[in-house]
Amino acid sequence: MRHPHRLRRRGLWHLTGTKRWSAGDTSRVPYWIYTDPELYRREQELVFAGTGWAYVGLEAELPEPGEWKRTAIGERPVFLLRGDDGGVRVFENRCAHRGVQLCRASFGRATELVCPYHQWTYDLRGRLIGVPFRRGLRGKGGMPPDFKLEANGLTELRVHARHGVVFASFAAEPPDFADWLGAAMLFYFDRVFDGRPLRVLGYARQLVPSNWKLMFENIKDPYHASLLHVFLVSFGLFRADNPSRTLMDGTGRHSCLISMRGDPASAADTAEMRSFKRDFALRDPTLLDPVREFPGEATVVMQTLWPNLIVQQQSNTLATRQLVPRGPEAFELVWTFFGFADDDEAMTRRRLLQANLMGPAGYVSLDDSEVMQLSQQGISPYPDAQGRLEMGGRGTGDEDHIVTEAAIRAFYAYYRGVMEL
Amino acid sequence: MRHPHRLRRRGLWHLTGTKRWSAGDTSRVPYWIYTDPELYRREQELVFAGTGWAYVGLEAELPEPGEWKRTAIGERPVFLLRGDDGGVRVFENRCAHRGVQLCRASFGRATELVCPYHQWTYDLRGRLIGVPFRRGLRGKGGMPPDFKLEANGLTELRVHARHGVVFASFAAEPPDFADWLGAAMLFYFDRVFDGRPLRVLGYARQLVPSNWKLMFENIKDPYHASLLHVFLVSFGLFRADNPSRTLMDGTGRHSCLISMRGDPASAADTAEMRSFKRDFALRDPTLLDPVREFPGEATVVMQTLWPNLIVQQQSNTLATRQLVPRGPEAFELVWTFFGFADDDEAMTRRRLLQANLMGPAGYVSLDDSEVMQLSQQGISPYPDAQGRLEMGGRGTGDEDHIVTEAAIRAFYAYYRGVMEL
Amino acid sequence: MRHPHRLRRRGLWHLTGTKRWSAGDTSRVPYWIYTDPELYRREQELVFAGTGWAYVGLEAELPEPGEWKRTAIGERPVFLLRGDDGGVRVFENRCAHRGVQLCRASFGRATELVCPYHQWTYDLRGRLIGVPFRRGLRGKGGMPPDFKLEANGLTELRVHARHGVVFASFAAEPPDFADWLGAAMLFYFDRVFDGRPLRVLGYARQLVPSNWKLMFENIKDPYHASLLHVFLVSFGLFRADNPSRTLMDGTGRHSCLISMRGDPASAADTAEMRSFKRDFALRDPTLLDPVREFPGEATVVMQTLWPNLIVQQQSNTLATRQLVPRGPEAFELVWTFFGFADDDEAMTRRRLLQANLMGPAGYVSLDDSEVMQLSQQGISPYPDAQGRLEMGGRGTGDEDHIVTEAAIRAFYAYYRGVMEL
Amino acid sequence: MTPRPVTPEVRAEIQDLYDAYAEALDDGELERWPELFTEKCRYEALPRENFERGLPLAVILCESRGMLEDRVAALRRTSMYAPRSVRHLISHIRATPDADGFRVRANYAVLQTRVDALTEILSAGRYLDRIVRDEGRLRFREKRVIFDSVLVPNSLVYPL
Amino acid sequence: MTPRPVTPEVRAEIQDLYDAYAEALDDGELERWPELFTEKCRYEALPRENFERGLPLAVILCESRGMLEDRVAALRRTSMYAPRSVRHLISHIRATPDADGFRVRANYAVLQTRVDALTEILSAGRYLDRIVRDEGRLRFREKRVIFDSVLVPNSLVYPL
Amino acid sequence: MTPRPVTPEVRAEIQDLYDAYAEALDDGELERWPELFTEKCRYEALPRENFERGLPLAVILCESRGMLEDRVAALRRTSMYAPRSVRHLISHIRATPDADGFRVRANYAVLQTRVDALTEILSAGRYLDRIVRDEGRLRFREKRVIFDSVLVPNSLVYPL
Ligand code: FES
Ligand code: FES
Ligand code: FES
Ligand SMILES: [Fe+3]
Ligand SMILES: [Fe+3]
Ligand SMILES: [Fe+3]
Repeated sequence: MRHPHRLRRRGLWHLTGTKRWSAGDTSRVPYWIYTDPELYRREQELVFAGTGWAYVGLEAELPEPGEWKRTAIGERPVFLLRGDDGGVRVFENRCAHRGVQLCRASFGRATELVCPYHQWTYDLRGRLIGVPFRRGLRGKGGMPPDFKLEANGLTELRVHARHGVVFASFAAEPPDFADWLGAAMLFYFDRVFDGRPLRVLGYARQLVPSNWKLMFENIKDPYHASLLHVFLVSFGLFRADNPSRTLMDGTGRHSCLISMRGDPASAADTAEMRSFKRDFALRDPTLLDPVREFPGEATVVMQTLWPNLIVQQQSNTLATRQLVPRGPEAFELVWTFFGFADDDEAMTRRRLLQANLMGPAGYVSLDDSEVMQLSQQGISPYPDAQGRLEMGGRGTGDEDHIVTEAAIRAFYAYYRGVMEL
Repeated sequence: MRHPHRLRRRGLWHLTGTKRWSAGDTSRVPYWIYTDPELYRREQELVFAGTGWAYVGLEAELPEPGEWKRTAIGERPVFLLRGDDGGVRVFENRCAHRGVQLCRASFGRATELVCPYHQWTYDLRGRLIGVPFRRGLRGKGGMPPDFKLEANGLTELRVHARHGVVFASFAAEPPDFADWLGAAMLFYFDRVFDGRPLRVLGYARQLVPSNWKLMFENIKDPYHASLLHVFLVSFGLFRADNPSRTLMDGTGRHSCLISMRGDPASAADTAEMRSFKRDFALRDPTLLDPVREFPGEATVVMQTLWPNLIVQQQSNTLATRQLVPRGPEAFELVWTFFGFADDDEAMTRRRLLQANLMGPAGYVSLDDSEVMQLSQQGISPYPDAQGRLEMGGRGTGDEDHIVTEAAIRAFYAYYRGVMEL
Repeated sequence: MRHPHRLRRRGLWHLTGTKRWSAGDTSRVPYWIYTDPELYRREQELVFAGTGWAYVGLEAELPEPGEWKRTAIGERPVFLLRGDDGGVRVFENRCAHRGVQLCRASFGRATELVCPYHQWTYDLRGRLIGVPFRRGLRGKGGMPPDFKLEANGLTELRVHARHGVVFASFAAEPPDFADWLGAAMLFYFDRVFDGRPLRVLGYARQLVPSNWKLMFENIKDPYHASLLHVFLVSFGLFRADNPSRTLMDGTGRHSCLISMRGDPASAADTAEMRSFKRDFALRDPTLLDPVREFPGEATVVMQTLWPNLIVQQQSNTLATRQLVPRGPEAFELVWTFFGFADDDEAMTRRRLLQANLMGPAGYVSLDDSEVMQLSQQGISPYPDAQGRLEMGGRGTGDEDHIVTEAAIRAFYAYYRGVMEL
Repeated sequence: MTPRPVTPEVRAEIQDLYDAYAEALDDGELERWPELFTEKCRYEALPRENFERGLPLAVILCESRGMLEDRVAALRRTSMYAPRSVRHLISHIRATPDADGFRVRANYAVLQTRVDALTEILSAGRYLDRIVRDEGRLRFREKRVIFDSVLVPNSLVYPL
Repeated sequence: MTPRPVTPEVRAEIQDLYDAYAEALDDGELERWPELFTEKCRYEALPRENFERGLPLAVILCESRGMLEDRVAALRRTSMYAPRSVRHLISHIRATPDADGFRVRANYAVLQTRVDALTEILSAGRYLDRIVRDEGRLRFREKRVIFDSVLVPNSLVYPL
Repeated sequence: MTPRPVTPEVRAEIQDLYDAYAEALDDGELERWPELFTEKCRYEALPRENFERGLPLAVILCESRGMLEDRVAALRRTSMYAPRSVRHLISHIRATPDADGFRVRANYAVLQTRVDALTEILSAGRYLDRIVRDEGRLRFREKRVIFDSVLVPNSLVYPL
């Protein structure tokens, strides 16, 4: 036999020295978790296809019966389909016969779904309704007598929609959605998604050459905003000295970063921020003309929902950002910019102009996508090294300031549990 | 719970749930076999460099002594060389010294083969005939006294040519070729390759982003032809209601799909084929002007020969299609279009026009290459799922109709034996 | 020891059949060592981050305090920084906080290094001197009381500079540099790097699709030069019949190939070199106008220093060539062409014209980069085959001729020790 | 017959023809593609490997405008393929007069964008064309697309 | 009003404008970029996906030369990104006169080179522009960049 | 001396020179390449990194037509390399008159096709050229190829 060693070759990875998470708390994060292919494969099952709810889209993206949208949870392709009963369902994007992707464009509309290969046909609720030559032709061939259409429909996921936002789960019995989020997270979720019909303004997508977890670290990190984002800081859109909060749900998997209106910067507080540029002014300030539209004092709320969603409310630019991993060292970041159906023209224009802050060319998010790439480049060749997350201590609880990495620590505390690390 | 096997999955792969082929028969095909790197590596040895014969080319491609052609069996590069004795031999494409590829173009002609690195020189039978400085220079250096030219020739494969088609084997004692094919397969092989000299018309190549086995599934699947290929169907080039046969050799590794002339479509039989477009007509029907050239009633014969060959006879367009795997999720499909040396001009033009059906832009094969890509995209992220191959039952025997997936099931029955799955 | 877990990490791979180095000596080199990912990962630790010294650059590349240069040892990114004290230091190119690359361009100049993410700030000696909000903001947050700036500086490597050439080591206690090279190697090192200030003329870089070891094989192989390099041979720049030497240090890890002036070619000696083209002459011989500039009779000295440096002195074209592996089947070859600060204009022009021999388009090195690619293509699909290195016998000692592969054998003898193969 | 010179006006007109060609395909307006050819015409796309070895096989061969229209109809009505778009970059358009029009050579690159994927090179090569005046405008009487790589990234859906 | 014909001189002048556009960005002379636009102008870059589905969102949207200048200032002073350079290949520039200038379509490809990396395709697509004569030279009054792939290789640092 | 204007005719003639340049290399007719240069001439190809840092090193440096011919002869007779072909896309050719001819800038991309491989980007960058009239035709007196990426995909076999 050519490879007698085959069995021994991959040893038992989780027992090895390097691939251990040594510290007792999560104030240290080992760098191998951003590159390891085996861990990545486990994440597909335990994180993305795990027990909870994953974001898949907005109801407003498929307003009419028969409309569908292609997306993915982790690496698994799925699609949303609005049935003839008006309900949105989510299915694995593969024909029950031999796996061909049924939805090949980003969006579409159909009265039934026909697989091109052998024309197996599914109705708008994912039920197999037609198998050509099922009974053979001229008495020959065909499917076996025990073949049942009912047993060969599309694989359907559990779905929960709240205020126009659609979540799906591979779990047989996913938790109650409100429990999954917890009261605090639900409160902030409902703050933006308040039940008004949404209007999709458009999409942007980035292929970010970093591990997907670095995106969550970035958004759960209020510490960086006042230091990395000179643009934000210079125009007072985010400042360390504004009142702010870092909130988690009970498990640490979800979080909210909240920044509120504050006093103009005092010299003392900005002294540490070399990024603050007092003399920087826009020639055309039309770009930034925020108006208050949500209740409360928060001007920015960035919510991260395990395992794949960021809800962005930065002044009047609103977006969901969906994370789709593409191997251990890359992920797709899918931006769905939206407003409300009842926005007037001025508000829509405001949202479109403020979108300049976001996306692949955003005055703010450009910094983030670049810093994630630079992190991955520094991390990946040093799998035995580790990051240190000690800002604001080593705890994982809520904070009423931004000088903390607590939300990242909380995320990893939960992550370790899920991944058995 | 959906994934009870999750934890066992890595570790000892052939013992685990995921990487097992659970069903007793081959009416289910697990999706991990289209992506697994370890299995792929084993396939290189057991399938491509296994005990049988693999296609490498046509004698007509290298008519003169000294002519060579570069190709590959599995991922292993080899080349064909016509010796000064007129015989065609096949060698591994690497210098015996330190591995440099000797043949660097697709085709060439030489009086001897000289490696560029140190000019080791081989004759047209692959024998090492020159090693510069073998005896040193001015009494210094050189090869050791026990170095023998005879022991350092190129690694030669076994070769068998039948009616102008060349096969090679890495096995020390490959089977008799006629036995390897079996009588039925040999009959259909000889139907096209009837001993007349061939004329190569040209090449096309595709890099198909799918596992190589999906190509064999596609060609062994008569069920799809009348459903996927609207063009074929609309012009009566292939129809479910034409008399047809699905034949295998005794082992199931090879197969033939045969379609014969039939009556015009009856409404009843085409009712299930939504692909049938009655009103579709060619503006310039010159494209399709088939003439009968082979004995018998068959108009289409698609033969698949394990491990890497498809012989295509579709009306008057003839080609070998060679499969060269390029990793678990891609393969190269090499088309060699040919006719016969005694074709007149009209026949050559006919073959060239009918070639519009085939290749990367073919009216028929375009559908197939796209559907293979779509299959891989649907399969690859769902390694724990499986395809179901139940059309025509669960058996693996010959059929006299096209409403069957028997040839695919037969292929996998043989494959499981070879791969010890 | 940095990696006590090393052996446990990858199962017991070194015991397996395929991945064994069977022969007692190094006259056979198994081909799996040029592709195996696990071996490659071990090389990163044992070869590149091993106990010795690795090349990182020239002092002349960063003449002023605050200047830095980005490079890598193995796959690990590091950078050189000239401190305010005038000393050159080498650091891992990653922020101590969460891994962001600090040096993002190829070269730069700074008064301090500021990480963009959270503005942790390092001085020109790599010491952490600033952590924004370290003490929190308005009494909230900040780093824990036990956080010490001193304990969170950049990871510094050991550095040794000799005559303007900078080496670094990941080892805690690297050997004495002169001992590391050995007397013979030091002699030839000092022959080119004689203490005169260097002048950098420019850079070239190639992404070579072959394993990095093939580059060392190539340079340690005097046998090929008179056969592959027709240009060299035709103009007498290197000839088998010139007096020459192949020298190693005591361990075999380093080597020198030395070629000296000789008599014009005699017909007898060039008979074996089919590459010799008597009638080949340059239309504009200005290209080749070598002058003798170093003591002794050598016209060419190619020195290879484990693990990543080639020092090239071919007539008057001088360069360091640094090897940076990029996966098992690719490496970057970084050429730094240089002269001396006291070169006159004619000498500089001469060096620039002779540079036509080298780099990605070089009359000589083009052959080498192509042959390395061709080797990898021949080797990679045949992991169970092996190269044979028997020219000049099977020994690993110094030779006074070029008809030998002794330096390659010596290299692999040392390599096997380091890699425990 | 005196060959007509390639005046700046003719240059511009030829450029316009290639612009229209690129635009039709890049906009997915396939129906405009056959109109750029004369009724009797020839279109073929073949790899450089076949071309240089004298092998006649093309992966697309149309011997009349009708066949071009048939190909468009097939793409619209019978073929199955995942959605994509193409982008032409045609340069180095060099015309020389011949008996009844111009022989034109050009370089081309076609970039392809598939759903969910980055833009990639689909094909590069040269055009060897014959152009004539027909019904008051320039049209292709013959277009030979010689593509540099015989290896195609899966499918060639649209004409090059 | 009679549309002005697109004479060879005008063709050349329009070509010059695109040459200057490419040169400004490819040389990293960002400050020259806003000067190629009129004071009142519009620049937007959006994916073909949004464009074809009637969705207004652009990844860059500037509604005045001031906003163009602000973008340049942000890239110079506030944004953080790893160094890179771009290279434009603009072809198939097709102008038609309109009321006060020209509507111009063009194809573009932008290649990007990052430090330590091979040159890669950053973006390809089309320009849908309006050009007018302003202060004695041609300038963009409107420039819409419709890029073929919604998926961007990480960042779009410089305008396309 | 009054600089000669760059008339449409001169534009066309300059374009022709670049067309011939591309054609010679893309067709593998290397022998036609030196003929496009004046007897006394300079050709160099160097990475943007060297160019911008004032480092003189070029990966190809020819200081006369003889050296160009020597390079062709070496490629034909002495160098070993796997077969490949190249495809030039030269755009944005911008000429300004100087004392005895024209200074010309242009963007280029060169795509490469190796045996058994897809077409890939070999190099992109800019040309900084000087063109003069010589023996009745335009020729390069100087050609500087500044390539954007210092990193080359293994070899640069043919001149860029
Ligand atoms: S794969 Fe879908 S019908 Fe066969
Ligand atoms: S590798 Fe072929 S002669 Fe040395
Ligand atoms: S990663 Fe460098 S300061 Fe945070
Ligand atoms: Fe941020
Ligand atoms: Fe088919
Ligand atoms: Fe060499």
